[in-house]
Amino acid sequence: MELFGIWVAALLTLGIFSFLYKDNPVYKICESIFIGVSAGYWAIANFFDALHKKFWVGVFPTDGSDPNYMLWFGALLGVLMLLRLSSKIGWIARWPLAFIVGATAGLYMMLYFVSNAMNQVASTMRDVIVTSPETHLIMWGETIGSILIVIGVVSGLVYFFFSKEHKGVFGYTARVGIWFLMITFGAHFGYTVMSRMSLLIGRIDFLFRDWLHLLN
Amino acid sequence: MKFISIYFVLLVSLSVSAQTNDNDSTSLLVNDSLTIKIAPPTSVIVEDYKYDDADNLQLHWVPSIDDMPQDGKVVRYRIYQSTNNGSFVLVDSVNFSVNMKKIEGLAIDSTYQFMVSAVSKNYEAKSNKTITIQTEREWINFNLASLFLIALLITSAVIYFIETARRGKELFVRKIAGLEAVDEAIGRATEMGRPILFIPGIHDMDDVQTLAAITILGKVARQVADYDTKIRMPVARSLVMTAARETIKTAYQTAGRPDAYNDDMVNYITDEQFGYVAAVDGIMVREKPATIFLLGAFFAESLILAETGNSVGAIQIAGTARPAQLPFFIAACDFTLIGEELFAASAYLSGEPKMLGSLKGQDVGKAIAMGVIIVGVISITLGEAYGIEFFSNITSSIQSFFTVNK
Amino acid sequence: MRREIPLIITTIAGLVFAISYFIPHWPFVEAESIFGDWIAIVQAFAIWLGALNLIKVSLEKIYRKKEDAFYSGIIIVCLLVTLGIGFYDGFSGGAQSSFRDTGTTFDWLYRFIYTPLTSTMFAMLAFFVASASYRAFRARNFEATLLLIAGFFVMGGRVPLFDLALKPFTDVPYFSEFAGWIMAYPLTAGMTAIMIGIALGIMSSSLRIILGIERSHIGGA
Amino acid sequence: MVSTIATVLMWIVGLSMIYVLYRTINGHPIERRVVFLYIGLAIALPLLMQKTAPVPVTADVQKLVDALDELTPGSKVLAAFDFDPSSAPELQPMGVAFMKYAFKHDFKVIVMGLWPQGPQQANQAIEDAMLDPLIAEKNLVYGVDYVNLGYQAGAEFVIQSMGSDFKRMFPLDDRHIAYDSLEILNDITNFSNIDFIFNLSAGKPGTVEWIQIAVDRFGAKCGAGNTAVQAPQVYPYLRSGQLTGLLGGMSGGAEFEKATNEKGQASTFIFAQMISHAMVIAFIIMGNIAFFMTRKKKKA
Repeated sequence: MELFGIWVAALLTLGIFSFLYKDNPVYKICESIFIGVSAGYWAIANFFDALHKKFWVGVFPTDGSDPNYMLWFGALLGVLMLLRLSSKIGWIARWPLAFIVGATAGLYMMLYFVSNAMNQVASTMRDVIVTSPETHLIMWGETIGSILIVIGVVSGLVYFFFSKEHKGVFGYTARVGIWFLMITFGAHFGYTVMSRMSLLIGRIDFLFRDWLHLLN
Repeated sequence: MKFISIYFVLLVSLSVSAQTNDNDSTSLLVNDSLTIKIAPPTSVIVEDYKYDDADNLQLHWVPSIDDMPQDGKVVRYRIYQSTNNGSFVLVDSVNFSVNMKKIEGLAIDSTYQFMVSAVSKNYEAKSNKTITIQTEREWINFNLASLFLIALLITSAVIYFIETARRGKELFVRKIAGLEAVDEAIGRATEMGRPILFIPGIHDMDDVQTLAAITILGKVARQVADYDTKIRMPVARSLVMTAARETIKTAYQTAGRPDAYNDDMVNYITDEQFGYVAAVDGIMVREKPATIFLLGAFFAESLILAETGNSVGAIQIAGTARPAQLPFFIAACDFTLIGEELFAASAYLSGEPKMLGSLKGQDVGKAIAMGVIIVGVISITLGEAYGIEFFSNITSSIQSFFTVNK
Repeated sequence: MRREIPLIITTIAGLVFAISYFIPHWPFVEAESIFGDWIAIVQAFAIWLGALNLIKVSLEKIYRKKEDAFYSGIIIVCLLVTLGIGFYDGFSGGAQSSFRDTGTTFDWLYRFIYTPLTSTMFAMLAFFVASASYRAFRARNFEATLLLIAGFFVMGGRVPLFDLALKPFTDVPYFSEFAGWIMAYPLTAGMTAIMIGIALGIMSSSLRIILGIERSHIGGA
Repeated sequence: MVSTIATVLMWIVGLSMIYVLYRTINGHPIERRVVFLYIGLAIALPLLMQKTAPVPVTADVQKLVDALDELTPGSKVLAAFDFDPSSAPELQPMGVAFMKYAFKHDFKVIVMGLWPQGPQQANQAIEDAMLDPLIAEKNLVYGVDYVNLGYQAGAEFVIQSMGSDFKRMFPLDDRHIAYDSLEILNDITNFSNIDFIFNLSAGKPGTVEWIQIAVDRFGAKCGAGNTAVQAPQVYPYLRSGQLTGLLGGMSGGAEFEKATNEKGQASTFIFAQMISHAMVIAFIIMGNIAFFMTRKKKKA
């Protein structure tokens, strides 16, 4: 079964790669298999891990604990969600959607503000002159870096400040801000390349190692 | 006979351990020559855990004097709890060198007493018992008062500006470079007699980036209608198709040429990411558009589209809020709306009060952040460099105001 | 009513989560836990909605005999087979077992069909990145030049590439350290500015949703 | 044998790049599919060469290792696997190396996932870690030394709910065993009983959500391994101390393997990774040389 599996996996891998030459039926078949299996996987995982584990066991407990009747409301909202499949009463699916959107907005509002704004502002306020704890000499790499952080954060915020025209000092600061953003995106780019290459390495390694046994 | 003797030994050992448990501050003796003896933790203090629902207590202690990370004599601390004067039971344990623990899941109407022991590999040294204590309930978490104030300030600013915009007052938004290039890009397509390609990302209408793209489409379509340029818009979602058709139709009507509009300007391709990309790639290569707009939520397809657009020599104006895709747009397109610029552009173009007001409210938040960072950094650097405590204090008080402590 | 009820639901759900941040107390904490349970269940239903919708759309394509009817058929068959195997493994395993366990048919499906397909889909991006690098990434202005230079040092520094070139002269991994420095300082600075902006953006859009100013999610303007 | 042939071929590919440069400068750039072929070879041949390259351990990785070193045997570690197979080449080696480290140091490991595929990847990682003879001889027992809680729907709301009670979101574990009857979970109510959270993340929900909720709201300590695409986005948390250590992409994985003395998959991949970066850098440089040459011509 294992050997058969490896052959199946290898053929599917090559089938997807055939897109690189051009869009073709083999690729489309593999893509369709992917869509079907992927949707099925998500559905099964959510059935057993969420619906069964959380809802079913909660309302019909087997260990003698009290059933949690509140969960029925959750299930009701879930069923309303499914009504979206119907074009006539599909509008009622907006209720569970409204619930999710509202709860997410409420949760995100403070979470993002605290973690991504307040704490970042607080951690940017540091002594920019960094000295070594042992020798008390200035560590230039860190000191220049710390100064850059302050300049970068402030000028970056200036760039994203829309209430004032970018002229004069403000304009120059915004220009510095865009430089920092460019370095940021450049680093992102480098990391993205790293990520994509890793994924391809993983696939080719599979073909060579498990399928063709060229590597040991 | 053997059974009885085992039973007897068991009984004795049980009674011994029960004794030692009751006996404060003594240590459980283990008859072992390799015993690593350690001193117990001292000054164990229990107090109410602030700003909770009366279900937690806070426990502090001074670590055992043998608790030194280098020799690793003390392995863990064990926490024993007695509820309503009952016997002490082990409820939790923490790593060495830890000197506090939040005790959770307590009830409001019970009394509690605690004991902490230091544990080595084969020895346990228990502390004195703490005082007996009850939990208290507080209504509002005053630890978060500063957070509440700042949040209130920014949210009020957002609401204030939305209301101001609604009353018809004009709010200023700065020029956005990518938007200024739109006219020129459309003009170029008109001159060359080639079509304009507009791609609104691959997300549905529930994504704000798609909404922003459709708003900008409104402006583009208006100009396209005026100049009588051709526009092509392949989309990946059927709802986006409906919205886009509506937008372009309106633009043609406003331009006074409703007859020039037809539904074929916008067509739905497929929901599948790569299927969509392959189709759009084909359109680019065949029709060689003079101008390409890539605005909205893009994922891995961003670079494929930008590359093909580049290879057919089109002017490309891009914009997305996804940091991972921005590098590809910046490197391969002529103009890029970076992150919030996309939303600002759409707020500016639509003039919708809720969008403009939010933009202004967020600017208030950014102004606060900038001001606070500048003041804080300068004062702490001066304070530390010249040893002026006053300056250092300014920063530490701002910092404590902004740090959300738990 | 079609508009009001969703608005009220949105506001209540939002307020519970926003307020419980400041008042960790009855009734907010209790409501928060109950709502959390519901969300887990509703989101699981949402996934099922997606699967059922996929069947619906595919069936429509087959019914209308569109050109991709064949592929729609494959999608439906694969989806149903996956569901069948999953249910069988999940229910037949008995106590103390899971559909995820090694050795089940579902695990086989995961390892030898799902894994190669999804990972190859994303592995293709390596090719596209390379071709975009060659054909489209130009230092067309100062900003793009900065971007490419930063990318250059990060790409060469985060793997031992540049440091190996330096090996004949020194053993100190200068390029690795420099890439680390870019990440720790200029990148962190730019990212922090972006993050603060995003946080404020989310805060104001959440506020609009909770207050009912933003209604696009319930089909209003 | 294979590696010798691969090395020779690699040299040929490298030298042929001169011809590519020549064509590019003359305004005849190579076709997209040829670029595809080059990048495919730049990964396939180095893999066949079976070489490794020395990686220095960077500060971000060292931070994580230091934090793990501080934990004592018996510490409770929550390992959240939030990724799917498409990111497995980057994150799975980290998962395996982490499991090996945790089991060798006798941590109690609790596994869960906010992505449905996560717990399945975790099972594979545990299986791989168990192959290590030092770990195999410990005879680790499910439910006592480690447990897999499975997946729960609700993304960030799952973490939020776990802040007050783990059992609420995971009344049963992955094998449908009741929470209370698992020995390892006996004294675990919420994050305050967890000594360290290790998160492997490929997107959302992932590291950002763990930091925002588990760390900032409930005071847990969290280290992470991220795909390289996501890693740059969490750097600000690293500086502010909200995140304790970060493994970024394949090179982060290789550094972690080096720092913990586990030779794993990431270390064997790093050479191919390096050559592929060199290829991309070469392509960018060639493209830009051509770009500037044509611009000069136009000006002249």
